[in-house]
Amino acid sequence: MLDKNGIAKRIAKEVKDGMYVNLGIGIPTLVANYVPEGIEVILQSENGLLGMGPFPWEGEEDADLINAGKQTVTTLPGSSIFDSAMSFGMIRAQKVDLTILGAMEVSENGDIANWKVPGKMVKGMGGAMDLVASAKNIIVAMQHCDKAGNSKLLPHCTLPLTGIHCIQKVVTDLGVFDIKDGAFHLVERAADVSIEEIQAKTAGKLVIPEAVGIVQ
Amino acid sequence: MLDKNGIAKRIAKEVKDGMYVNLGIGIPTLVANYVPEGIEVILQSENGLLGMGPFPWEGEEDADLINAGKQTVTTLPGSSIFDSAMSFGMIRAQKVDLTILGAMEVSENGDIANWKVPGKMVKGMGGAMDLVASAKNIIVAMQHCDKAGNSKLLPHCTLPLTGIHCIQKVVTDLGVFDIKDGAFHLVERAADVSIEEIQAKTAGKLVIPEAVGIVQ
Amino acid sequence: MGFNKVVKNANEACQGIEDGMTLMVGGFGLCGIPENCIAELVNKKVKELTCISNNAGVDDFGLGLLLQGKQVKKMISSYVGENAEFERQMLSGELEVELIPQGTLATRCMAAGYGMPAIYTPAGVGTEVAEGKETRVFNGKTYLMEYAFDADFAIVKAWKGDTLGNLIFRSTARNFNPMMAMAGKITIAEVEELVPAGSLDPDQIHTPGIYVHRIFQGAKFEKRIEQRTTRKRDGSC
Amino acid sequence: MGFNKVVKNANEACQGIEDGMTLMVGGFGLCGIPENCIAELVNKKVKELTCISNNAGVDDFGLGLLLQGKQVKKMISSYVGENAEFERQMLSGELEVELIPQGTLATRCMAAGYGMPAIYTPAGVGTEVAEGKETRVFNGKTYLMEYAFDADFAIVKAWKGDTLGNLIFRSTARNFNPMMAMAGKITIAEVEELVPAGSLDPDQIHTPGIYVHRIFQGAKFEKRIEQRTTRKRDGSC
Repeated sequence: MLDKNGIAKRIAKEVKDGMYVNLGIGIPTLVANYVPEGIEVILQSENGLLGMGPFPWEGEEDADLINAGKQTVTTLPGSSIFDSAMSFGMIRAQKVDLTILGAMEVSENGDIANWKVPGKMVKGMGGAMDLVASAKNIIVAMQHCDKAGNSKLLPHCTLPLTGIHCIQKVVTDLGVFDIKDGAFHLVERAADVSIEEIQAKTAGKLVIPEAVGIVQ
Repeated sequence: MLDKNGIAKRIAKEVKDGMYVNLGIGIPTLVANYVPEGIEVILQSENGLLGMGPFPWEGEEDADLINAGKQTVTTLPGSSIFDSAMSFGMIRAQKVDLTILGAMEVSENGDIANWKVPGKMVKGMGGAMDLVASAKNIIVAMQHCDKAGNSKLLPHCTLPLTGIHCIQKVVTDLGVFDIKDGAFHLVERAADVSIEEIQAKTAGKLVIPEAVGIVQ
Repeated sequence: MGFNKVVKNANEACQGIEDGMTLMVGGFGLCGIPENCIAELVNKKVKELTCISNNAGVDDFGLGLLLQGKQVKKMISSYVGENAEFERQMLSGELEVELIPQGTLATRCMAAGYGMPAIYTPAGVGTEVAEGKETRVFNGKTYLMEYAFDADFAIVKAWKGDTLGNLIFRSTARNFNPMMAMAGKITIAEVEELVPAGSLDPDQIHTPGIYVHRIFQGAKFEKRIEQRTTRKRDGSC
Repeated sequence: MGFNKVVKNANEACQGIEDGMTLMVGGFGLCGIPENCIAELVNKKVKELTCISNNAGVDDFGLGLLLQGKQVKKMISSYVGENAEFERQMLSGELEVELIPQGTLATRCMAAGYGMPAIYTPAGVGTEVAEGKETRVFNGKTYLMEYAFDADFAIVKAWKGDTLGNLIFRSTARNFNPMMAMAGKITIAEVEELVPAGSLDPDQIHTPGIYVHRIFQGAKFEKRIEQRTTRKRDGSC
């Protein structure tokens, strides 16, 4: 089974040189730590920053410079700042090459639910609905099952949707799945996870190809 | 009869302190010369300049700094520069208080034609259609009749329209006219022009109130 | 005479803000919020406000202060976490909350400032956000039609501003402020530094003064940090 | 490796521009036009172009040079005066011309850059511009629906640019350039000064590099003035 860093590390392999990337909160944020040597990416933060740098050194925090998670960050040489309308404009116009975000549920047709649980305090969708509706390339990072052991890869999402027909790839603690033709296609499994376990824990339609790689 | 400067001078009286004003090419441009002492206005040029200043001193022309008539101009303290989308955004959102422009024809219901003469080379409407469709307060500056002596204040425009139901006031060489309730209302006449002459030269519906002022 | 936009302080700036009005309030989280005007609205005890703002502050800062005073009837936001009083009022039904996608919020502000009555966005298609909204397909993709906002006042915070209302924002404190500045029927700008007209480079002005009706230098800016994240000097994260 | 946006010159920048393509070309009159790329398009003899540009240059400069070479099939502009060859081709039917309001042109570029498939504007309502177009009433006012442009290449001119494609424009040479920069499938920027990434203040960048695919420092900028108007030193106009 992959831990959070394992999931992030695997997703980092999907990041190509020269990509503009938007990282959601949680596991997606960790992806930045695993981008391979020689691969340059520029991070977009939807509150209006292109070229997001690392957290500031202690004592150098700037209240005016935060990311979409409201964390203090830094700029890098070549960064640019813009307003929220332009920020979501560039997202809608698909100038951002890759979006990585977490989810509560993903369905076999690429729907995603990640913002609202009925009966619980709803905090809001933030920029997630804009991102999933617009991005051309979206990878979901999440645990395969919820805390009760229920599959989060479903025939249909049961929670209120964030977006429809938009997710191309899911990386979980159990493996890597492409979503196409109305099914989850197993691409790689975690080294210590059997195909049977994945089958048992995937409620949505699952396609197992002849050759399944091992997540490295 | 008012000459071009007389028309401009009369229109300048409509300019109120603190107004943002867009001036078209021709007579409207002259209005800036007659804004009374103590009245401050800021000129908007729709190519992306707020706070347009006078022409530059000889030898100080800057190819990068022009107005919508493509003339070299200057900025003033407090000027701002913006792109064409924002420029027409502020026009559409009616942030510009007053628009003054020329016309070939104006109709009694406030339609205006000023961009195209069938059979002649058509240069284009430039920003005129945006301005007349959006401005909340438009004054037309023009000659009362064309070179053949035909009235340009008409029941209906005969030339292709620039905008409909948009003109509130017309100042010509003969007088000042408010457009309302489907008619030209004579407000003031030039000192040496009789009401009869105005009646004879106005093809559109003309309302003559009991008291008609003299253009000062 | 002329372009008299400079007001003394937040009190003068907020003249005319009345019970029941709709206010746009700039900022993202606690970053770039008009602290001085918010404090004034608390003092003013103006009530039944509809606030269009990306977030709702925290319990003891930002728009959270208005919530404490029960001055807000409705929040239109994209994300409202980090606020216990907000949660209480929302769950009890005292506070109406309309959650909309962040890009939709930004673009509906921009639409108002640009005189566009409505815009199309794919955000929310197929979700509960789309309920009751008109959809339309362009080039095979479905979009929602979303209306421009209509706000009585927009209250924004800039870094520098001049006496003609020209504004420059600093870093990501820009966020929603420029669009809201364009969108208010009356726009109030509080700035960290108010300078004479002519002090700012015309090419570098983010918000032209034509959009700003009142401007003042804020008495004090706390600029609270919501999530202080740092790298330690030893190199670890 | 990485963000390799810098190209050697206009020739390299214009690789891939082919007969029949649609190009957006920045500038207002002769102000802020991409002179070096226009010269390259003349050299390249690429034909049957559709050009979206506010103006069409003059006979011997700007887009007029492409017209001289009969390289343009269609112009989409708001104003095309000051050009005898243009007039000849238009009247003879060799050149197709679509005249649209200037604000509509700007906003259709912006719509493309902002991923909005269509926008509403009142410009042209009730005129021949409205023919065949969908109208819609919002709050009692009639608007036309206008579609976002779709351009194979956008060619813009900026003052300064960095190696990551960030652009800063100078004075009113900004005009249509930022919206077109956002709107091209491939965007080419020629700049007066190309600087290393990190040389420009992030707060002062007009066009973020994400929109720009190729950038180079122009070999030479003539920056011709179309209407040289001055005040004489003696004080008269």
